[in-house]
This record gives sequence, C-alpha cells and structure tokens, in this order.
Amino acid sequence: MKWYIAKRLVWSVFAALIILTIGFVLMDVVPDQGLQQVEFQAQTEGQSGDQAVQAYEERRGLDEPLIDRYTSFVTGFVQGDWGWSYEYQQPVTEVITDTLPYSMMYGVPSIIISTIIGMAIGLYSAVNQYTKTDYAATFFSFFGVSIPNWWFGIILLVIFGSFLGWVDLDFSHRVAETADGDLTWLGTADSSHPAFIGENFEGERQIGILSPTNLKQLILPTFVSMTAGIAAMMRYARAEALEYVDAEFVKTAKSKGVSNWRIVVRHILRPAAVPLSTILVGRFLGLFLTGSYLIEVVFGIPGLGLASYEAIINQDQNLVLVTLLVPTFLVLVSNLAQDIAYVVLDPRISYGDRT
Amino acid sequence: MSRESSDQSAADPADSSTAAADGGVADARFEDVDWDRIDSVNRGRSLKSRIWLTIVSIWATAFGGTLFVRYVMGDSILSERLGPLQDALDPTVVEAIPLLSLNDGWVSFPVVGVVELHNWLWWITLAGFVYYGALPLYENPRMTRYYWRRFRKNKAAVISGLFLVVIFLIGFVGSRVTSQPEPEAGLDGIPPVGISTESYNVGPAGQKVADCAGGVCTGTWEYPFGTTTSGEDIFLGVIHGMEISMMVGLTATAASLVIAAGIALVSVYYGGWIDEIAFRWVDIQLTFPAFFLYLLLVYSIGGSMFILILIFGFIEWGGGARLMRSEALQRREEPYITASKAAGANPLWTMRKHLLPNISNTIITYASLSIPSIILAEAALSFLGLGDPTMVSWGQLIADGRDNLANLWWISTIPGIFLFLTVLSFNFLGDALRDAIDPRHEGAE
Amino acid sequence: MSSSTSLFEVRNLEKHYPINRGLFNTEVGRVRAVDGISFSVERGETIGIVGESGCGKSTAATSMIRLEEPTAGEIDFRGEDITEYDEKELRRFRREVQMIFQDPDSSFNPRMNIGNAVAEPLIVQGFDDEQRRRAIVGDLLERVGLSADDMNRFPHEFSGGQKQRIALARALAVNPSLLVADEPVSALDVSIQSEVLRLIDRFQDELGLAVVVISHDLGVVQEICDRVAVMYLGEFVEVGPTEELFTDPQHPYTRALLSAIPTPDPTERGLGVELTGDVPEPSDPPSGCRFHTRCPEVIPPEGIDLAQDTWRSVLHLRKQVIADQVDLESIAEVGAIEAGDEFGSMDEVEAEDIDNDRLIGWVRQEYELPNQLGDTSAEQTLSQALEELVSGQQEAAAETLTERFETVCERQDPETRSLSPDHRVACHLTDDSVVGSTDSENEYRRQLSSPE
Amino acid sequence: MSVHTDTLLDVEDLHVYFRTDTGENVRAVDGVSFQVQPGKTTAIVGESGSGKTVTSEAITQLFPSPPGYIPEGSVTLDGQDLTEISDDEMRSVRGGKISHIFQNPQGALNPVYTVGWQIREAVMLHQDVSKTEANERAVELMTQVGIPEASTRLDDYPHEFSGGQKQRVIIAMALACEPDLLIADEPTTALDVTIQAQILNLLKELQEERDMAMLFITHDLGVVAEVADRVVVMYAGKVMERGPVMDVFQTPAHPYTRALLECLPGEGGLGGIPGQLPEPTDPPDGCRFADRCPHAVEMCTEGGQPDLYDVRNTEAHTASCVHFAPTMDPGVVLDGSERVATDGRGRTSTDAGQPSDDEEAEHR
Repeated sequence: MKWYIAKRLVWSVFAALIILTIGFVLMDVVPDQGLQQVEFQAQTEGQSGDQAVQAYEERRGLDEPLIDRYTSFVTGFVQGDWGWSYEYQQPVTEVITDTLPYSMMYGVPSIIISTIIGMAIGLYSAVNQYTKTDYAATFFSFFGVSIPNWWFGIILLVIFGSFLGWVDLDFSHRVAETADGDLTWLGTADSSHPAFIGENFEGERQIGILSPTNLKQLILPTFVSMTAGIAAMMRYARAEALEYVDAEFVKTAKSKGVSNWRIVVRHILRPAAVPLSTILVGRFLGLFLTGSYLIEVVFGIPGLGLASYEAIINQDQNLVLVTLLVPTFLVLVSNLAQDIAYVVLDPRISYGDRT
Repeated sequence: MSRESSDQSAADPADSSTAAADGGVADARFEDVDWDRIDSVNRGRSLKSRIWLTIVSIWATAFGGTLFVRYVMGDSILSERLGPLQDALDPTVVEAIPLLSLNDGWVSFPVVGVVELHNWLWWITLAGFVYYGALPLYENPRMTRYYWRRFRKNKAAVISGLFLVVIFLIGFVGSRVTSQPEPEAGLDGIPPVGISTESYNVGPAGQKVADCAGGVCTGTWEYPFGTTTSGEDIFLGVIHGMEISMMVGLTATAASLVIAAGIALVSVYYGGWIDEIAFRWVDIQLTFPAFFLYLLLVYSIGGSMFILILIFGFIEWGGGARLMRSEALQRREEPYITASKAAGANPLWTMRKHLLPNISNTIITYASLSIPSIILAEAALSFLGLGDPTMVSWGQLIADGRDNLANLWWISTIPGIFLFLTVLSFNFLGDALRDAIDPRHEGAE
Repeated sequence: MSSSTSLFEVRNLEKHYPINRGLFNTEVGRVRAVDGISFSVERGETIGIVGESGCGKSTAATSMIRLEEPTAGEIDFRGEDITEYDEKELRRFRREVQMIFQDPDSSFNPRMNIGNAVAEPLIVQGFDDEQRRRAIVGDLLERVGLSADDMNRFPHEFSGGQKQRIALARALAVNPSLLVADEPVSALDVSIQSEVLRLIDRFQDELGLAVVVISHDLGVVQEICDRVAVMYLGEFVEVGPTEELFTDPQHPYTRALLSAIPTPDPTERGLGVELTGDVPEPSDPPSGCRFHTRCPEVIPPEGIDLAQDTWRSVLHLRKQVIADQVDLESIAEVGAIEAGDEFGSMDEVEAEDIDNDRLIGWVRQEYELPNQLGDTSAEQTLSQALEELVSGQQEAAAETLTERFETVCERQDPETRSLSPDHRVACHLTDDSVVGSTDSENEYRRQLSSPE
Repeated sequence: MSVHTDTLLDVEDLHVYFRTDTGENVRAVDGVSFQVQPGKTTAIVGESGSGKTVTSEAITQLFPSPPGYIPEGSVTLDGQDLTEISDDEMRSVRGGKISHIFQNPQGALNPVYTVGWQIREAVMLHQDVSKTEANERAVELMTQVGIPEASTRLDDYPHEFSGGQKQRVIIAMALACEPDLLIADEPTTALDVTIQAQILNLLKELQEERDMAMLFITHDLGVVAEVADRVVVMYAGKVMERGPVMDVFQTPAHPYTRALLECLPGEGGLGGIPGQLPEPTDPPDGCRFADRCPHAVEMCTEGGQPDLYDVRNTEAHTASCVHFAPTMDPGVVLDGSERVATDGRGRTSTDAGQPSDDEEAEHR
C-alpha cells in the first residue's frame, strides 16, 4: 500500500511539473501584446522603442532567460510565493482568495444538489428500466447534456431578467461583502454600502453571502450549472447501476427475500458507489471547472473562472499559471484520493497488484 | 448438425449428411496448396483499396504542398525563423510545376482552385466517412438491414438523424450557393418574420425593410430570422454556421479518432513501454483542464479554423484512446485473436481485421460524445470572441446579441436553438447507434 | 517412443509467469503454470491432457505451439526444435499446427463473416487466389456439415455446435498435421458434444491428423483419446494408454478424478474417494509430491499405523500448526456455540478462559480427530503437541509434530517411473523402495476396492 | 393423475412467457406440472433452452418481470398458491420457506460485503434476532457446510474464498432459515468434478439432517442419477417425461430421454441429437420433439403436446409421447432401435416411423 501511494505521489508531482512546463512555454511563445503596446506607444511619442521594451521587460522580470524565470517561478510556487498579478495589481495568492469564494457560492451548492438529485433519478431509472419514467429521465438527461450552459444562462437572463424582471442582469459582488470589502455570511448595511450606490432608502438592508439579495442573484448560475451536473450524474448513476441490476448476486439477494428498496440501496448502490465515486470526483469536478469559465463570463461573477479568463486574455503570466495549477492539483489530488478510496471501498482490489 | 441450419437442411438433407458422414472418407486429402510458390509471390490489393490509397496519396501531396507554401514559404511566424531557407525557396519553384500557380500566397490547383487548409481536412473527412462508413454498409446489405431494423426502433434517434442530414445538406449546399452575411450599416436590429419590436431598435435602412408602423416594427420574409446589431442577415449566418459546426465537429473528431485508435491499438498489441509512455502521456493530457488549454492555445496560436480543428483534434483524443484501449485489452484476450495469431497472421492484420472492427462500438460511442462536445467548445470559443473571425459561426452570433438581450433577444436565441438542437440530435443519434451495434444484443433476433 | 519418428515431441516444457511487486516492480515470485512436462504425439494419434481448472493445461496448450513463449524446454516438430524458429519459420510452422478453443461464441470475430473467418488462415499465409480460396472454404464448410452458402453469414447466426464445427473447418483450412483442441466441447450441451467429438474423430482418421485434446472432462478424453496425460499443478502425474489408465489408474489423483465422476446409473450411488480442499496456488506449490496436501493415500512414516482419514487429519493439523494458522479464538467460539447456553454470547468467549482439556477436545473436533488415536505412539505425540498448542507454545507444538509425522510424500519429489513402455506415473506409492513392504500397498488397494 | 398426498410443492400447468420488443411471446415455460415431496429430491433435467431454469425461478418469481410474466398455472406450496400472494408475502417465502442456490458461485455473492454480512442478512430478514445472535447462527451454518475456522472467515470477502468454498457459503446462506425446499439451479456446473463431488455429498448430508426437500436443476444425467428421487425431463418448455429416478433410467420412455442418455460419453454412442430446438416464439403443433424424433409419426405433428401417458402402467412414471397412448404400441420406442442419432440420418427416418432392421441388429 505504501509503495502504491508513494508511486502515485511521485507521479502526481511529475505530471504537475509537465503541465506547468507546457503552460509556461506556451505563455512565453505568445507575442506579448503589452510589450507591443509599450513599444508602439514609445515610438509614437518619439522615444526609443528598444528602451521602452527593455524597461517593460525589467519591470515584469522578462529580461532573464526562460530557464531562470522558470526555476524561480517553480521555487517560488513551492515556497508559497505565487508571484504578482499585473492585471489585478495584487499578489496572485490574494487574487485567488478573493475570487475563489465567488466560484464556490454557486459551485458548491450546485455540486451537492446535482449529485443527490442526479444519483436518485439515475438509480430510480436503472431499477425501472424501460418504463415511462426511465424514458422521461433519459430525455431530460439528454436535454441537460446538450444544452450549452452559457447559452442557457443567457436565455434565462432574457426571460427572468429582461422580460419578467425578477432578477438583475448584472451580478453585484458587493452584496456579499461588508463595506470594507470583506466577505461576510450575513450582516446589515445602510445605503452607504457600495452595493447600494444610487439607491436611497432608510434604515438598513441585509448583506452577506446568505442575504436574500445575494441568494437571489445566485439562483440562476446555480441552476444553470446544475442542469448539466444532474444530467451527467444521472447518466453515470444509471449506467453503473444497470451493471448490477441483472447481476447474479442481486438475484441471490432477491431469493433471500430482500425487499426491493434494500436491494437498490444495499446491493446495487454499494458496489456501484466505487466507480461512481471516481466519476464524481474526477469528471464531475472537471465539468464544473470547465463550466465555470463561461458561466462566470455570462453572469459576470468575479470568480476564479473569470479571473483565469481575464488572465489569459491580458497575458498575466503568473495568474495564468496559478489558475492552471489550481484545477490541475485538484484533479491530481482527487485522482489520488479516489484511487486510494477505490482500494479501501472495493475489497476485490488488492493494492499490492496495482502499479 | 448440417441439418441444424434450418433453411439449408430442408433443401438437401441427405446430401449434406453424406458429405459429412461418408463422403469425407473417400476424398480424404484437402486440396494441395503450393506454399513455396505462394511464399515467393507478393500479395496484391483489391481494386477498391487501391483506389482509396490513390485518393489518399493525392490528397496528402496537395495538402502537404498547401501547408508548405502557407507556413514555410508564406508570411508566418515559422517563416521568420526560417529566414535564410525562405530566400532559397523562390515562389517560382511552385509556379514551375505544371498546372499550379500561386494566388495570394496560396497554391492554386487546377479545377478546384485555392483550397483553404481547413477545407482540405473537411474533404478527407467526408471521403473517409464514405469509404469507411457508407461503403461497407452498401456492400453488406444484410448487416445494414440488421442494424437498420434495430436502429429504427428508436424514433427520437431517427428524427435526430433526419434533422442532422437536413442541417448538413442545407449547410453544405447553402454555404456554397450563398455568400457570407456581411455587416451593413443601418440594416441592424430587424426582428424575425412575424415578430415585432419597438422601431427605435431597428436601423434606418432596416425600417424600410421591416413592416414598421406606429413605432413598432415587424419582421418580414426578406430577413426571416432578422438581423444582428451590425446588420448581418441572421438567416444566412445560421446557414453558414451549420457547415462550420458540422465541419469542426466531424473533422476534429475524425482527427482525434485516427490518433486515438492508432495509439490505442499499437499500445494494446505491443504493450510494454510503448503502452506505458503513451498512456502516461494521456494521463497528463487529461489532467490538463481542457477548456483552459483551448483558451490558451487559441489565444497563443490564433483562432483560424484550421488551427481550431487541429487543437481540438490533438487534445480531444486522450479520453477516446483510453476508452479504446480498455476495450481493445478485453478483445485482445478473445480466442479469435489467438486463432488469428495461431494461423500466422502478422500484427497489422490482427489489428486491422480483428481489433479495430471490434472496438468500433467504443469508437462510435466516443465519436458520439466527442462531436457534440467539440461543437459546443467551438461555439463557446466563438462566443468569447476567440474563434475564426473570418467565418460566421453560431457562437459568434450568440455573442453579438448578448449585450442587447432586453431588446434584440432573437439574435442570441435563434442560433442558440440551432446549436442546441444539433447537439441534442448528435447525442440521441449516438445513443441509438450505441444500442444498435452493441454486441451484447447481437443474435437476439 | 524414439524421437525420430514422433511428429511432435515436448521435453521439459516450462511456462512461468513472474509476479512483480514494489516500487520498481521487482520479481517476488513465479506462478509455475507449467512446470516441466514431457510427451510426444505420433502421426494420427490423439492424446488427451486432463486436470482440474488451474492445473496449467491451457497454458501448456498455448506454450507448446509458441503462442506464448515457453520459459524453458524443447519442442520438436518433425525433428526440428520450434523454440529456435525465427519469424518466418514460425509462420511456416503455423500451417502445420492449428488450434480450436473452448468457447464457440468468442472463437469468431463477430464482425467477420464465416467465409472470411474460415479463409483467414489461408489469407494470412499469403494464399491470394480468391476464386480457389472460396472453393476451398465452401468445400470445408460442407465437410463439417454446413453449406457453402453459409459463407456470407455472420457468427451470431449459428448455434454453438455449428460454430464449433466451423472452428474445426477453419483449423483444417491450411491442412495441418497437428490439431490442438482446448476444451473443444465443454461449452456445449451433451447432445451436441458428441457430434463435435465425432467430427474430430472422423477427420483424425481421414487425414491422419494428430490431435492434442485438453479437457477437464474425463468422459470426453475417454471417448476419443489414444493416450491420456493427467496433469496436476503444472506437472504430469500419470501418462498412459486411455484403456489402461481408466481401468487401472496408478496415481491416487487419477483414481480420485475417476471416482468423482457421477455415473448415470441411480443404482450406483455415492461418489467415491473425495478430494478435500482445493488446488493449491501454483505460485507456491507444496513441497515434495505436489498432490500430498490433498492426497487420500499419503504414506505415513514408518511405525505409524492410522486409518487414512485420521492420518490425513493429523497432517492437516500439523500443516496449520506449522503455518501458525490454528485460530484458537475461533475454535473456542465455535465450540462455545455448539456447547450451547453454558457460555452466553459468542463475543464473550476467550480461548484463555477455557479449560485446556476442553479446548483440546474442541481442537480435535475442529480437525476431525478422534479423542484417542488408534496408534499409541502417534497419540502420545499428538496429545503432547496439542497440550503445547493450547498453552501458547505454537513453535514447540510445530516441532513436536514435524519430528514425528513427516512423510516421504512431502519430503521428496516422486520420480516419474515407467510401468510399461507407454505408462508413466509419478507417485511414491509405485516406488517399492519407498513403500517398502507390500503390506501397505495391499492395504491401499483394499481400501480403494471397497466402496465407502 | 398423480399422487397428491404428501406433496410439498405442486406446480400445475405453469406457463412463463417473456414479451419481446416486437410484441411476441417467448414461451420459455409452456405448461409444466410436477410435484416435490417433503424431504425428497426432484430433479429437472434438460438442455440449455429447455426452460428448466425459468421454471425454477418462476416458483418464487425471481425471473425478470417485465418482460416475464405468468399467463396461467399455479404453484402451490403447502396449500398456498404462490402465484397469487402479495409481494410482502412472497418475500417471506423467499429465503424463509424456499431458498435458492445458483449456478455461478463467482457472481452469486455480493463482492463488497463480507460473507458474514451476507449470511447475517439472510438470518435477520426472516428471524427477529440480534446481530450477535445472527452472527452465532452464521458461524454455526458455516461450520455445518464445512468451512474451517468459521468465526474468523466470517469477516472475509467473497474473493478470498475458492469456488467450492463460495458455493458452500451460498449453501449456508440458503439454509439460514431452515427452508422446507431448497432449489438448486445447476449448483455444480461451474465447478471441477472433484469439487462437484464434495458439494453433492454435502447437499445430500444436509438434506438428510434437515429432512429438507430439494428441487435440483441440472443438465447432467450423471448428477441426476446421483441425487434425485424423482426426475422431470424438460424439452422446449414442456415436460417430456416424469417419474421415479429408477424407472426413468432403467426404462427411459420418451425418445428424447433415450437420446439424451445415448449422448453421454462412455455410452458408446457418439451420436448427438440432430436438429435444433423449435422456435420459442412460435412452437410447432404437436410434440415439440417430433421434428428431431426418430420415432415420429404423422400424429406427432398434430394438436398440442401429447398428454403424459403412463409408462408400462406405473402411474408414477409418465411420458408425453403418443406411442404411450392407450391405443398405441409403446414397443415402437421401447424395444425398437435405440440408435437414435448415431446414423446421422435422424431426419430421414422421421417419415418412416419404423426403424430399419440392420440398425436394430447392429445395436445390442
């Protein structure tokens, strides 16, 4: 077991390094628009382009050879110094801690709800295969998988924002924060709070993550990212459970007099839980990481996805690399965790044999 | 058991039983084969495969030539670094080849003229589809009927298939007989036919086209789907978008299938370090957040259609290769593979005739998942403004309407519906195909 | 059995699979699937290899024709050592040897029609005259009782028995001189089994084909084989002419196999010698005679006179004690349950709390030992060892038992002896120098002849 | 027709159909009747596709439903018709009064639970006992089926047991609630002969100890001869022959039974039965076996399956063959050629009805 974990750990670090390297090289290959701009500007102002470029490179630490920059980034990264974000004008670590909560505000509930609902529908439709409910569930799952999240988001905004006026078209991130800009669960603020600029009212209104205003603006993003999540979870749960519905041991259980409900929960779900957990942590996590870019762009949520997108567009090297590494690490660690869980959950697999 | 096969036994029960029972004794030896002669002679190929090989070679030469002219001789990042070499490559070298000419930095071929890089890929994909998909179905009517019988049970899939055929034909023919929609000042904001909007949304020229009265404008048949904020015809945009979506989805999937199947088969057949390296790499590739990588690559290399297809093709194959590998690993242990080896078959034969056909389920499953996801990814990139700016795609149209959701809601909605329906149809179709060719059901009829 | 005339001769064939563990996948052991088997097949002869599942018979089949590379050994075909063959020679050799497999359903590529499947050996050997190939395939299909028109049909359109016939046609397409049939009928219904066997038998006669039949079913082997080899844990324990082997089996394992077959005669009930336990792991085969852990006729050391089943129980106990696998807690719990209310709930029972004599009684019960062995000297040793065991001195108990109860069967690998030119057996019972007095041999004969 | 006194299980005219996608019915079991006596073993024997497994599963309705259903027939256990009871009642019968063991011990145990958990589950479903008591019962059962060190092995997972041991565990599980009837569906087919002998001996022992009835499903006539008191021979969803084991083996009456016996290795007849099973969705008129029968006459292909006629006037031994009808001469089958299939000309002799002389002379 310990050899297995050791092997996997070494491999994870190696994989992360490779990915980091690829990201680093790619970022370096891209013609730097900031640099071109500086050069252009200098020339139009009649100054030496080369000098301006040199100054720009020095400022951003680009004058050193690639390999030196690479090693210093890696060592810095390991030591917890993730560099400076030129786009946000603050350390990368702060950008991450500032943006991550917003991604989690809709991401976490969406993962939890879609897992529960998706799993329940999937199991139900596996046990009642080829019934009307099963067909309906299947149709729904196709609907959920096929609909482009970002377009769906737009359509919902059109309907609930433009036509019905139930939600605001713009996401206000200040609502979740205190007047000083710190996140808070629940609190109150008067009309001087930055979220209420332009509004005049007496007394105080609720602010914070759990405030009704914030929750209301989170409903649509959560729902949109849920549709795909439920659909995917349902398909997997159904497929996995179907593997076992006709299994011999299920027939054995039935012949012992086990009730249908118990068969589903104890005899089908339990063995299916092992591969399902793999899917859950692996592909599912990926789904949200990928989905978050567009959802955050569409709804204007200042989360990690949006930060990552902006970083790429503005060639904010350090931030790009870190936002690349965060999901990568998540995936690697969860892969490792799920492989170990596999071994623990499924007695058939002996870790001694795995390489 | 000759009498077992019902249709034949009725015909001549006595005959076949004698052949098996007594006839054999009299005529004990099988035909003698002169193996020495056979060993000394090379094998021929069938006419069909010769024609196909010719097509592929012509294609490869022409495509290679275009690539060369474009990226080595032409004005590109690469050529900057190949400075001295480029000087040696005078354009007249190309012109010296009969029938070829240079046209604005592109090779111009006889008959077809200039073919853009992404179209080269599109053509070979369609040709491959005919050769590996349609032709075998035509040659094997029994098998075709059998699959069709099972496939048509799924009504939703049949409708989806029809929808996709229609989309493909309209897109393919439509984008050749019509020109791309161009922005036109003043024509902006016309609503679709039958839909009304406040007239201030509609540009001055558009007000003449649409039915405007009393401060409200209603769309007319001249622009059935209305126009965008820059006055582009959405109807034309949707038609051109059809081909783009089909092209990206099918071509990139075809590319990734070829890579995935090749790597999976070789890894499974030979195993060892080839397998180890290939699939360790797949591990890494799959760990990379895919959409992030698209963004990064498209942003750094540029979003021309050709590059987009290549990026999707070269990034998407990992998951497919993994699926195919696990399927092929199971197949590898099947006795018919052993039988083929025991008969003296070489690796290429075993891979082509046994492994490949038997992982076709996984290939189709994978393709049916990959095509819609690539279509969605292309649309998403276009939506973010990172697609090919020279071509009108659905994602681009959706993005155009995004800032005017309240008033010009149809700009985002209409292309989005087509995108959604196309993706949905591919998913339905893929699911039904998977069911139809699932060998677990085979022989059930 | 001179090698010059044999069509196919295998000498000391071994196939081991390494077991790799640890960070660098170092080899920590080997699965000895086939561990030194020798036999020869003459032209037109059928030889059978029988054994339980996991005895290595299928591995033997694939490695004897180099579908898997054997670890060691020589394989002569027509006097040439095929282990020395290069690619080209090997391909040529494949024309001479063909194989058919157990499962008719997976023997055929579901996406290749029957005509192409049967023609495959011809095609891959470079036979590209399509007209003639079709003629040959049609002829073959008719010979196995199908029609030439079946060429365009796909495997799933045929029944299991038909598929096995087609498999035979495929194997015969290149006109081989040796056919290796791995469980050719075990996946078929009885009524179809005999048809396929009949067909093999017929072709063998007609074509002078040599056949190696691998099967777990003694009935099948008896039906068509001239000679039979009985395999146990990678080794041949007995090889002999079918008739002789079935009427006068020499190895206890052969006898056990034969007696375990249910006879379709309700007046003759009762399955004879029952083998206890399962086949041991081939990665860690028992010492000495590999069969001794399950053998119903283990030779007791000199001076011990016990009934065979008691003697076996003693051996079993000894083995468990040496491996420190006697779980006193468990025995105490089982004993307590059987003793009933006296001990409250099972979970409260601790081995230490129980009176030694009582615990010894339970241990005897668990290992099916009588309270008093028939042989006084043996009883003395046993009770001493049990005393040591329950008082926690497992090592001492192991030593006591080893000293007294070690048998030649576990100490020494039995040599393979020839009883007649064709009949070979590897068992200490057939070795007079081991068994010594004819008394004990007669004793075993007597035990065997009287049904339980 | 048959003895109804002292009957534990009475299956009467049982039909089990499976609806296909195209709306046709696969008639897996098509009118089957037999009885099981308390403490005795009835064996159902037949080839694959004969419907024997579905018959056994229909007793406690274990077959997948839908698509399977029972259009008619009754299954009476102790005077209670099992086809009519509620789901809850059926659950208490399953594992309580009737237990099953299946062919493949590999798949029959849930791989992610310990064997102790699985035996305990069987105990606790039907008996109101504490977990500790159930555990004790599990140890007891495992010891009885011959698993050494039972209380330790309780915590092992199925993959840690060999095939034979797994089958023992499954037997222990089936016996957990002292069932009146044990249905064993090919319990030894997946095992080696040596292990098969162990399991058969164990089952016989346990049956004697508990005075339990057994319904034994198998394709192996050798096993039938070993364990059965009564035999039911099935073919294509119908009963071909029924009777005490001695009678059936000594005087096999139905041509199908005779052909099956001929096929056994070592019986000299390397014959086999020519032809194929009839189409299960659209069976032919008359006797299902007529198509492959060497003794078939014209009336064999008319009407339904023949009644079960008494063989040689013993009421317990019956065969569904027109040659045993009161007006017919059973000698055609019994004394005629027994080389049913060896000549490979089964079909041609269909019309003849009478065997030729030289064949008769050749045999015996």
